[in-house]
Amino acid sequence: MKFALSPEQTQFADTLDAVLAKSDVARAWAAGDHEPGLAVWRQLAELGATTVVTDGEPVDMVVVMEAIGYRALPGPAVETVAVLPDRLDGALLATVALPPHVPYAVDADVADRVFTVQDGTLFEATPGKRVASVDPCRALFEVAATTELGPLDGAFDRGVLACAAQLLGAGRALLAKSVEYVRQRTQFGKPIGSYQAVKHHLASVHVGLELARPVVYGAASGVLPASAAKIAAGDAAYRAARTALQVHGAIGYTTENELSLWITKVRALHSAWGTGSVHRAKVMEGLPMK
Amino acid sequence: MKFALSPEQTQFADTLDAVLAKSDVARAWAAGDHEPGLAVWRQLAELGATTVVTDGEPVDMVVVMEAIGYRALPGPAVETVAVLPDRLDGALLATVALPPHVPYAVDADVADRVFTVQDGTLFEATPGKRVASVDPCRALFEVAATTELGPLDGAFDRGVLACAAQLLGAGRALLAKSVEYVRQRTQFGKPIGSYQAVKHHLASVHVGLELARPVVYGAASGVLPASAAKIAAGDAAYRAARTALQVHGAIGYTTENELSLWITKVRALHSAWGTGSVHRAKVMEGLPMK
Amino acid sequence: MDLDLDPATLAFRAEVRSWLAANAPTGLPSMDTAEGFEAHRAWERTLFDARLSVVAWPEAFGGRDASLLQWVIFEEEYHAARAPARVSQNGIFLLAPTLFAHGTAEQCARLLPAMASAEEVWAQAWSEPEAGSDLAAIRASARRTDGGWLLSGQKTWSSRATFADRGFGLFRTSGERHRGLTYFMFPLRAPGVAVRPIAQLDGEPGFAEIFLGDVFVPDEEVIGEVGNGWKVAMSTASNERGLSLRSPGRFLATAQRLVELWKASPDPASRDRVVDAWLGAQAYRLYTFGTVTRLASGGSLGAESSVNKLFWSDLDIAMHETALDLLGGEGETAGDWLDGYLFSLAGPIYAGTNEIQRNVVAERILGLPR
Amino acid sequence: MDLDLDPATLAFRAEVRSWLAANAPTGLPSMDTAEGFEAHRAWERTLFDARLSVVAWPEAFGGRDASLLQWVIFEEEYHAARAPARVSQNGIFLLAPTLFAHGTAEQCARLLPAMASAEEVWAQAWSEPEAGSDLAAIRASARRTDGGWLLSGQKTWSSRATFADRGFGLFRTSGERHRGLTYFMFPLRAPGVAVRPIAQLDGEPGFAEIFLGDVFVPDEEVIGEVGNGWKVAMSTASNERGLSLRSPGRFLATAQRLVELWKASPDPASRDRVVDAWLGAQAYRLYTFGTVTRLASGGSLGAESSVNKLFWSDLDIAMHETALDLLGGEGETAGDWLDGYLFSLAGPIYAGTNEIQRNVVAERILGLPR
Repeated sequence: MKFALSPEQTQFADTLDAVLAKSDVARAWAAGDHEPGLAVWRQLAELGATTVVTDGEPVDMVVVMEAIGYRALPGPAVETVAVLPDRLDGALLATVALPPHVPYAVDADVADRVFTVQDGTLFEATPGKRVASVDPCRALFEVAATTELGPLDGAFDRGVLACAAQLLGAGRALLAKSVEYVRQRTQFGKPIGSYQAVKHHLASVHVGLELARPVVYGAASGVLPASAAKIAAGDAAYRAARTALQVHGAIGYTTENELSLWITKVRALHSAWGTGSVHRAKVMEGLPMK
Repeated sequence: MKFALSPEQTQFADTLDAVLAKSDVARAWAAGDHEPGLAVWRQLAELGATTVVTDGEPVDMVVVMEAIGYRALPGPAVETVAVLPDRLDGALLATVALPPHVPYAVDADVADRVFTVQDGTLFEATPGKRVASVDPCRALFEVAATTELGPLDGAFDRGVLACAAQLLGAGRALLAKSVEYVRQRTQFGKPIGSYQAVKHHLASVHVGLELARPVVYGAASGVLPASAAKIAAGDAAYRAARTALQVHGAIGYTTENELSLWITKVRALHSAWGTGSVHRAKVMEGLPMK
Repeated sequence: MDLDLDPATLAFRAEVRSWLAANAPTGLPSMDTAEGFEAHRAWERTLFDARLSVVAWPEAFGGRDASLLQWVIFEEEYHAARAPARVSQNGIFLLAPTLFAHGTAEQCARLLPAMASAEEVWAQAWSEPEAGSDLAAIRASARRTDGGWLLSGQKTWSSRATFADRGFGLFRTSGERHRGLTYFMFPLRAPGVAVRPIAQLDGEPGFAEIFLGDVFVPDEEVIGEVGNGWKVAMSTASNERGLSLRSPGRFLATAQRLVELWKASPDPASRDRVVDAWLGAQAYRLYTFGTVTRLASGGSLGAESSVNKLFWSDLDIAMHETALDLLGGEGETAGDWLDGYLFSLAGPIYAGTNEIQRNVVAERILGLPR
Repeated sequence: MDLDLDPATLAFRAEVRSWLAANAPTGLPSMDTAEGFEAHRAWERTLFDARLSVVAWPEAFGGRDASLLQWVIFEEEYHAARAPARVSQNGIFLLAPTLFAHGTAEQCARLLPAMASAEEVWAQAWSEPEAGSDLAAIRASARRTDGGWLLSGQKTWSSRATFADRGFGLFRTSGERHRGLTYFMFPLRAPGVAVRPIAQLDGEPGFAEIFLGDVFVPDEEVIGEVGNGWKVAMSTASNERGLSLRSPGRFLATAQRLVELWKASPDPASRDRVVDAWLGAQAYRLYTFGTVTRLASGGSLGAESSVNKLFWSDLDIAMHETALDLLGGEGETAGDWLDGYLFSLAGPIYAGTNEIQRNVVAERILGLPR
């Protein structure tokens, strides 16, 4: 395991972020206007971001998903980048349901290919009823399996790890936005970021994220199970979201403020791809007595 | 259920506290010199505090135990006051083991009478090997059953409730001592109690204790199970202890400071008479579906 | 669980329970939609007609002169029946206590019955863009004019203002930070008033910005004395944090649903969280009965209301988080629980952030230095 | 779990493991008793003779020039073997880094080998009664005299001072708050020095007060420049909070014991706490490897050491609390776990309280205003 990104990986992350930072596509996506978001996905695909699992090192996938999480890009990211990259067949986006922990296929209305995995077997699938998510950018669909395509190994674990990386990125963004806000928002004649309560809230968020990051990258390197990454990044990002809302106050509670994009997405991803309880059970099962 | 103490109960509590406040007997007790502590117990017995379970309302027992907890009086308090008052037969102190959750009899070296309860049956018992507790005032003893004395109903629940009340009193004392300390201790030119971090720690302790108190008195009135009282008071007092140590800093970590008497006792009582997990299992079992 | 209630209270509880079982609607659309708002208004009228809208108020204003204890019991039954959220809550829980304490007889007679029947629904207007936790930084002003005042400025995070009829809040009548404020009531549907809905996390416009440009209000719309608005507002602020806005009934009902959710599919690893939620609701219930007893014997609800608020706001979030986690992959889509969750997230923010409340507990109750 | 260690490090790990298996004693009495102190001193000598006392130090001072990574691996093996706590830790982890950075060649040659072999055991002397978190409030003074200095004043909470040979700390050489301090080493067993043991929660005198009355120390006992003590101390303070005093090995070993305790009698309701403890130790391990990698490529350990300290101190307490709770009624009497628990409680207090560390993270890493 390497404990730092290579210069190439750092540069790849910067390139991705430059593309993602220019995009403000989430509200349109939530309203059903997918074109601006799809344009970003096309750029990512050109950069090779949607095929890193087949072409690159395992860590590269985490780099991509963390970047996507940081900018809250809508779309079936975990599914396209991590779970089904070798099933894209030249298409842009794919989505998949993996019951029981992933009961719905996200964005099946816009994905080029829709699948479901049942007991380790991949099926083509057709989308059915739409179900509302707490994240308005996640359109969830029931799916019905059609053609059987054969076994798909490791799909759930790859999705779990990708989801963890996305959460880590989202958590980092929430902390950055919170820091920025509390430095400029004043009450009682001084920035609220100068109050010790606010400082300590954000310091705890920082500690959580700092210690979650090596777990996510450690899971990508095979040193820890994917479940460990989801637990650590899920909790750290969720704490970042709760704290971000608290230090922003009412303005964070509106959908007008962009913060809500991250807050609702982190809540959704916290539930998706297996809850903390599911993954803690898996981790405990794998622990040796010595 | 009454939601306030009667004037008589308030006066009784004040009288008890006047006796207990004058006593500084814990260090002697820990060193094996029981006489000063026994003198206090004799005064309590004269006031009827050791026979409230047989003579008074259930709430009176809680009043006594909270007062004892507040002043960290050493001795087999739960056992004498709550579990075995009708087995004192004129003696001052009694103690008892109730395996599995109360594996040892506390202060069996000084108690006049020693018992054990096995599967709801009371036995006379003889003390065996001494085992060290984290609380130097609690001398724990293994016991061997001798004469069978017949069934003893409700012994464990009475002990649990009494332990909860003792914890509540100890928690309140820890908060009071912490408040006093942070008002006078200065660092960086001002009292540490003026720092928001310290304020918020102690405010949270206060909230915990305020909401634990009605649970303890509610359990005494039969509105809630004794287990609920142990959970609420155990957690609130433990938080009070942890916070007290944190705001005192190193001085709280010494046995020279009286704070250690409460800190170690709360840790011991948190483990004694059933842990949080034991009591949460009991509470859940009793919850109705509707 | 037997609280030894007196026969009159037991009879009252029975009446409320059976009336709600027969009359309480379920599945009303969100009160933060135009359709839902009117549906909720209609429901409150039904409630009012049964004299159950404001049970603790004097009969003259539509109440029953019920005791505070009975009001708490009413709330338990109301939430246990899962009856609709109260669209009138800003009026009956926040403005009404102020009118009872500081309003004139004329104001009470004119305003309270229409408030209780939801003929007039009220919105609070406390915050401004630069006055959140620091409420005394208010800039919206009231200028003297013939027979009344001209209100100007901007209020924000006004719950219910999108569809409500009238608002209340503080306006600056002089430059002094605290002593220059006056408590006003004002129309929301009048010339010079613009209301801009703001969508909350659930996508509905649960609050709004209010822009006022020289809006005339007559003298009788001032509560208390001119320049005394801060004290008037603060004297009943504890209502918002304390007893009235968050009666234990709400949390008892949620806790019961959570226990049922868990028992339907018991995950042992989550057991303690469920027990703690249930126990927290019980603790808050008994704590509230203690408060009610104290108030009934002449006590007052001061800084202690901050203890309430810290407790119920944390409890509410913890209960909903636990439910969402129990629901696994369905937690993301769990309509009712998600609605409650998003609602709970506002708890530690509004009515004074929990950071402010902890300051209050530390300084005013524990006596720590400012 | 494969970290892809290089062959040299793997060989080193194997050597350490087998040597400790053959040599590490168990059940030494507490180092805070007279008997235990000497037993620990003897063990450190054994360790030194195997050149395993200070593996990352230069060979000239008794080390092996091992990499920082190898030192972390050494620590993992040391704790996994449950080898004795290091009585020399104040010297080798706190004073030595300062000597390496600011000491003269003469000081290093004179002091480090005796420190590494525990021939001289060192006590830290940072705090004073009025200088805890506010360390710059130090009052103990050093007065110039012929060829050296006369130290006077009172130090407190000096770990190991009850039985140690020498101490180090800051003394005031002028009135300026920060710039008037100088870093001194001084004897503990000399005329004018009185040491009063202070019993800790476990009943043993793990720290002490030190009273100094005109204690002479020669000039060569000053580290760095006179008046520059604050900077000298702070430049290596991150060692105490960060890497060296709490290497991951300690927590990995505790986490493994906790997992075994749980698996021996699995309580499903406690499963998540055990998993979180195990995961926390793993996270800290990988985080540390990241830090080591960064330091190896020329980075420095600054405010980031506060992140370390916040994490390991909370983790340590959580692990021990979980164990005590798993032990039920025996938790009150659980020797080893209780010792570890009481030890862990000091974590959030010493080496700068966690409140101070959160300020540091917020201000120096996140850039929040002071």
